[in-house]
Amino acid sequence: MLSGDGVLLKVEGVALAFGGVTALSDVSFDIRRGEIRAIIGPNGAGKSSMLNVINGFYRPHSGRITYKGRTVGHMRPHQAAKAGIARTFQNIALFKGMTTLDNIMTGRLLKMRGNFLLDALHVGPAQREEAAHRAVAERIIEFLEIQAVRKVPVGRLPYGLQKRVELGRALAAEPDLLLLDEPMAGMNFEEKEDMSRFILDVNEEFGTTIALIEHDMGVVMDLSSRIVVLDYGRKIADGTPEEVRHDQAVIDAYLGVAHDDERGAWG
Amino acid sequence: MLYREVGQFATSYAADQAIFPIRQDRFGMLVLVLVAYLAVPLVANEYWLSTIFVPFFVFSLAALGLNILTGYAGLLSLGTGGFMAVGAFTAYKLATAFPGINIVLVFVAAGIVTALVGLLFGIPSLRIKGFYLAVATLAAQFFLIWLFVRIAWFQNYSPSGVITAPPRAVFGHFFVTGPEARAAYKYWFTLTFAAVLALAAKNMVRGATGRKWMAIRDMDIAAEIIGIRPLSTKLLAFAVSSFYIGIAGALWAFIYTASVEASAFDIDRSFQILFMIIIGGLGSILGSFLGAAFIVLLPIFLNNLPNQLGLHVGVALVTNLQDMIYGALIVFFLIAEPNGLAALWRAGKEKLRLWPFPH
Amino acid sequence: MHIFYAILIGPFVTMAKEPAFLVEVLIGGLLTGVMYSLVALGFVLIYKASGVFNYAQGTMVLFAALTFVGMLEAGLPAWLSLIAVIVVMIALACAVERMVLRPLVNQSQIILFMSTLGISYFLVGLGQLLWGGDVHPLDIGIPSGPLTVHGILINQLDLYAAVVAGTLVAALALFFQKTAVGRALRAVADDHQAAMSVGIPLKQIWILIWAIAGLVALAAGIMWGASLGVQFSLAEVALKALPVLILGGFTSIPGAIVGGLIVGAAEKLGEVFWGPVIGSGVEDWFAYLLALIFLLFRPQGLFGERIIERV
Amino acid sequence: MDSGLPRVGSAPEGTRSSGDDTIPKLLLHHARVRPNRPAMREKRLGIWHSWTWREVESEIRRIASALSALGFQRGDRLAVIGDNRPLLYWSMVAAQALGGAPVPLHQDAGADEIADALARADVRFVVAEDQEQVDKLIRVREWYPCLEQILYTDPRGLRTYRQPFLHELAAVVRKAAEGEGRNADFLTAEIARGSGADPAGIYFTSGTNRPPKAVVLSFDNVLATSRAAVAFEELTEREDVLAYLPMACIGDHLISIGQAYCTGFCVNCPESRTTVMADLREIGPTYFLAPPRIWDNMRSTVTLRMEDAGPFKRWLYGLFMRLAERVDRRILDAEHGGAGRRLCCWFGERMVYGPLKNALGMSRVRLAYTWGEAISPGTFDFIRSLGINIKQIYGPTEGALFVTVQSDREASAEAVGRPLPGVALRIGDEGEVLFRGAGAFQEYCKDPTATLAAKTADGWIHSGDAGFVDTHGDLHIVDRVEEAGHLTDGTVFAPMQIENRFRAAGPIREILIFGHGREYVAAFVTIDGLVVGHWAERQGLPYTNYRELAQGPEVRDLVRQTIEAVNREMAQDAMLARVQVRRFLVLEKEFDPDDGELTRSRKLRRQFIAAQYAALVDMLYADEMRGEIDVPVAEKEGGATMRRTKFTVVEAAIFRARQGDAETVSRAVATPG
Repeated sequence: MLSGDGVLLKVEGVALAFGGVTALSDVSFDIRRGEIRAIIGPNGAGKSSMLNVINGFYRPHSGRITYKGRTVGHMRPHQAAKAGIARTFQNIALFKGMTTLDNIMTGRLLKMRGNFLLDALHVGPAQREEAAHRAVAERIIEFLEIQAVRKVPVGRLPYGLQKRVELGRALAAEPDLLLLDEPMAGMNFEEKEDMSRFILDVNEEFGTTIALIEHDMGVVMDLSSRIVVLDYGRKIADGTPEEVRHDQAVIDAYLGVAHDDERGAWG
Repeated sequence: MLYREVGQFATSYAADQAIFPIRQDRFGMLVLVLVAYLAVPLVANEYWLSTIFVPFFVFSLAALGLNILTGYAGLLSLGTGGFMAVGAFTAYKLATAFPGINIVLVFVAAGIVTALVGLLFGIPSLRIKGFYLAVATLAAQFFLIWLFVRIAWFQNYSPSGVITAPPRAVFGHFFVTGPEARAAYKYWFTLTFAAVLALAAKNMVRGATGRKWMAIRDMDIAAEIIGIRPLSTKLLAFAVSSFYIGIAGALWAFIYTASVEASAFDIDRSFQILFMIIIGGLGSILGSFLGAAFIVLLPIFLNNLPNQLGLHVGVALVTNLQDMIYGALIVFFLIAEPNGLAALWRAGKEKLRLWPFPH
Repeated sequence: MHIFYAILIGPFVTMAKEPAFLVEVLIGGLLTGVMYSLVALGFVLIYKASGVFNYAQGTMVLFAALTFVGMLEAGLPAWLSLIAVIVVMIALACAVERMVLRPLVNQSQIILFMSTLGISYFLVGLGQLLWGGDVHPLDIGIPSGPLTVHGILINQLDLYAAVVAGTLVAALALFFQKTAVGRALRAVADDHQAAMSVGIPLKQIWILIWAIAGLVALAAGIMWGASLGVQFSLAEVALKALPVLILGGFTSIPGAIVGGLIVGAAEKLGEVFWGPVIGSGVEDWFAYLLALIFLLFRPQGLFGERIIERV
Repeated sequence: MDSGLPRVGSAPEGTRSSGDDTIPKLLLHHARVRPNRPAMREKRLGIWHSWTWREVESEIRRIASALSALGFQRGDRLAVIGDNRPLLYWSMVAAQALGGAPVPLHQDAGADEIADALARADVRFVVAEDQEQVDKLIRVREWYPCLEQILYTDPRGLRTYRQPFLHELAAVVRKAAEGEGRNADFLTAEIARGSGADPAGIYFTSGTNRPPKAVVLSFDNVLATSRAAVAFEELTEREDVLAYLPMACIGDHLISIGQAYCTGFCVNCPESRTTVMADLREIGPTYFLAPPRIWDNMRSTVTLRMEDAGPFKRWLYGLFMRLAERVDRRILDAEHGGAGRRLCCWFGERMVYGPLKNALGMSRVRLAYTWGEAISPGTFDFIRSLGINIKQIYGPTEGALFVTVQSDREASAEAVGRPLPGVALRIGDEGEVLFRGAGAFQEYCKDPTATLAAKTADGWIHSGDAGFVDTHGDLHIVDRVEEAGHLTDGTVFAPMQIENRFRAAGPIREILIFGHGREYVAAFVTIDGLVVGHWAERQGLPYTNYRELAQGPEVRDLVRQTIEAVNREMAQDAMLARVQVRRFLVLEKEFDPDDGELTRSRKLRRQFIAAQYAALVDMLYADEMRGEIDVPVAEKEGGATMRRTKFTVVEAAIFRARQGDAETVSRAVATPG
């Protein structure tokens, strides 16, 4: 297990806008090693944008991000990946043309040393490395209980399984920080239960720090150690599930959620 | 129906990820190789060897190269002809400048030079995508051809602009180019190139390299977010693809048509290769071969059709009719099987495996 | 050393030496450019409306011109053959929609592109089959021969062509902005699903757009034919239009026009001032190189809308 | 290879080495005689790992010393619970090596069932597979404190568990290996001390009507029956079997341990429960035991898939299946019969039978058994006509699986074969089957009265099954003795016998016959969701879930037709003519072991069900054929609530014996729901 408290990632005064539309303004919070941190908020509150900023997909217009003690102005996504940040996406971003196994293997690419010449010969080192990483991928497949669909092109899998495979791909990179963007969106009760179990196991087995966005309050309250609440791109609350549950601002924001959907169009 | 897979199980990852995990397939492949190397040269006559099989292999290589770029890495290129020309002329310059070096090395070197050129023209692919990139590759096409036409140095200042392959032999006295080259030698020579490079390509695309390419192809954003560097991956695709195409060009100039001029590699050639991989199947090694076979055989078939039917028609008429039929067939194929012959093959195989169950 | 001078500095010196000549070349280039715009316009229309990169546009130019000439040679009066060709081009549009686009609906773009290559082969074959492959001179009664304005030579044919092209472009622009059909077309271009959901009939739209592209091709064909003579090389005009597309963006009509002008001018300049230095035939690729360099700085073209990537 | 030892014929040696009277001794024997042949395979992480006999021996030695380090002694019992995993099998043998007895439990058993079982067999040690099982066991321990040590093989999710009585098996093994564990000689000595009379294991009867009983079988029981069967079927070390039946099932134990250790063949463990079919195809067992349910599934899979096939394939399929029936393939690959016929068979093998066997993973099967319940003749013939050598065996847990076996030539769905060499049969009063022989069990744990009731002084065992021996000497099983009932007019009938007529008959999944003390026979029916769902789609009937499907009037009608078809057959059978099913109703849920309606081995628990649905049973015999009745609905957390549900009793046509046409005694149209 990792030591409880050290701060892994710190976001300070981050602001972001598309054209004229403000997605994030002056958001600050931190994520501690080994915790499960939830980011919640009504539609269009800027949750996904926050993740996109963290893993370098969007460049914030102001503010700084401190990761593993080093302040990084802005990382390119592949640099973030190298630094140990992996993520899943709100609407699944798997490589449709490939099988479950290959998708998870792509998660290992960062760890693979070989080059195309060795691949072309496919002897000695290349083959050995391939096998070694396959073994890791297989462990993840077993962990997520998707052995039955190992060789199935992900395009053919049901939604719930695709979400699982995507989680697997992220895990394959053995990340220090795992960003999950609505891992349970559109799942039924059983699927949600499974996914929650996997998330907890990941956190416990590998000590992976997790930041997740989720709409299902029940799930969030059960899983997360601390919660950040965003609304209209600014932070309105931050604390343990208990604190957040009784926070007036949060309650208001969520009562307003009904007529929020048009606003949700952008964000 | 033919398949009996029960009792075939893998005890190692190597076995599980073999190119042909099913025993029956391995056997089939073995037979195919034996036939290609032994039976064909025995039964086929000069005409078949040198005007059907040799170009088939050459085209297969070119298609293979383009398929790596377009089918696996998802980068559309219309510059294939130009890169073939680079291979051809590099090989020519090398062969004439250093008569000493082995012809095989010459071809490989030609491939490497083409790879470098491909690398250069691949740089825009970082910024631009889709048809913008396709059109950009046309720049390579036109520029390169222009280069080889205009700069006499490339043709050793031959007045006609035609380059002729000097006689070269492998293993001492088996001439594959020049006057005393034998069709069978040419056949074996090109076949070997095609076979070895196809195997290499298969290994690349089923390994880490291939996964990088396909990741970029399927969803470049996600690919970058899991740590794949877009530029290097795309450039690698350009380089490897150009290497294959370059060698194909060299083979074309030296083995297939002993003498050639730059215009043989014009934009129509590029489209021809593109047709091969579309009809054969994007993202499929097998498809490259099937497509090549189709495009090689179709014109021959169309040529002989009138005589077969005993019609005697003007040449112009025939060529025009051919163009029309060719175009119509292309469209027909795209409608009938957008995923190419390889997909048909795969479906057929699945049917056999599931027989008598429906697919 | 002096090679660099020859390439990088020499030409400009020459330009500076004789500005009148420069202007002359420039105007010549711009006029040809308008013609490029005309062809490029065909591409843009179809790409906007159906997402198809229609390689056959060039061949349509050839085909239209061939048919027109063929009918004239068959002795039909100009107006009649003109109408006839228009009918033919509309028929072609219907045929393409019915036999190619409809069966291939929601296939990947590259497949559609390939299919237009097929169409292109077919049209070349058909056109030459019907009207023969040799060069047909086309005289539409425009006085050729240069015309001098302030001591600057201008090719009249080019001038007329430019005028025709210009009016056509203007007309199309109006059509798109003002008419209901035009608005429908724009809607389709923006979002097929949405367009269909508000009840815009895609099929008719496609036919219409291909028909329009056909007419544009006809105009271009007649113009080019008048200057070069109607022959197979007309199909190559398409290749000239492609860099225009990159410059202007696949989806922008104004882009096509401006791009055409730029390419036309640049090409002429390159041909006249650089040709002598690095060998003739520069125009084959000069425009492409220009476009390529340009792309590196503005990937979505002059007027192409910027893409915001989301995940 | 083993160097010094004289090669005392390894192949025949395998089958009869009477010196080795316990499983552990056989283990040493195989490690000596065939050290490098595969003893066990498991698919893990995507590939098959295998262990030779020598490796298995050392594994088991390590586990044994670990167990003894924890204080496991001669006479102790070791329960194992989880999916079929090598480690669990080895733990069982390790326990035997230490002179203890393994007690395999069903992996789906609830905490209460487990507690009951552990108490019955007073178990102190458990080896559990994973967190799921451990969680149950921790709850069990609250009710059953005698449970001393819990070991687990898969640490996932268990890192934070701090209970002192909880150990990871691997860790204990490591500790033991580091020295404080007993040395090898100790274990060898322990193994030598074992004798054939020692208990080889404790198994639980399925307990259809009363709580399961703990049956003690000795090594002699297990090995003698295993050897007899091995000799009878000429099994060799070259067999491959798939260990997929629950480890608690006596069938799995007799094959995966008993016979495997007699012959030295290889036992293969599937990767997970979701991949069994795929793993079956990969391994391609040569020897396969399955309850009728599984064979039924195979049949319906094939028929369903074929319905979607193209006309040519359907035609071909129909053609050769008919051929198979005509050319009596029961005498497999008819060596008699003309060349033409043989050609047909050869062609059929290429085109249909072979491919189907390939699809089912049965290509290499030399010997297949159906066991546990009566199999429906339709299914039995279907499987055989594919050229799969399926045969029936009969034997309750008390008889160590093998009491009677069919020979290859005389396999049939009706009889269950003749007694295995060394087994004696006789039919007691009220037609109960009694047997005596090597397989006769020792006793029921801590239940002498029951033991006395089931086992006579001279060693005859009361099977509790009613049956008779026909003129060929083949045993027929009619039903459980206690089930046999009679209608008010005195007609005797055996529910099971009737039920078998319906098994795997199209839409019907389970059928439960009533009639004892009533004036006619009536039934509960549960439909086969897959088959009926498929049918409904073809009919274009909308439905969202099983419930809706089962309650549709069209479905009731479909079931009625099926039942009437069977009634018509029964009319021809003197024994059954008078017990045709007159009324039935379709339940809105399937029977489920978790609701106690089925045993873990999926046998109907009729008395339980009858009690559970008493109101419905009455409705079957009431005049009011429709009504709303509260039925229990199992909740996630186990607590059952009642749900008011509409039921409609349907009347089926009854047929006259002689000319069994639609000359009906009573006729009623399905009353629309």
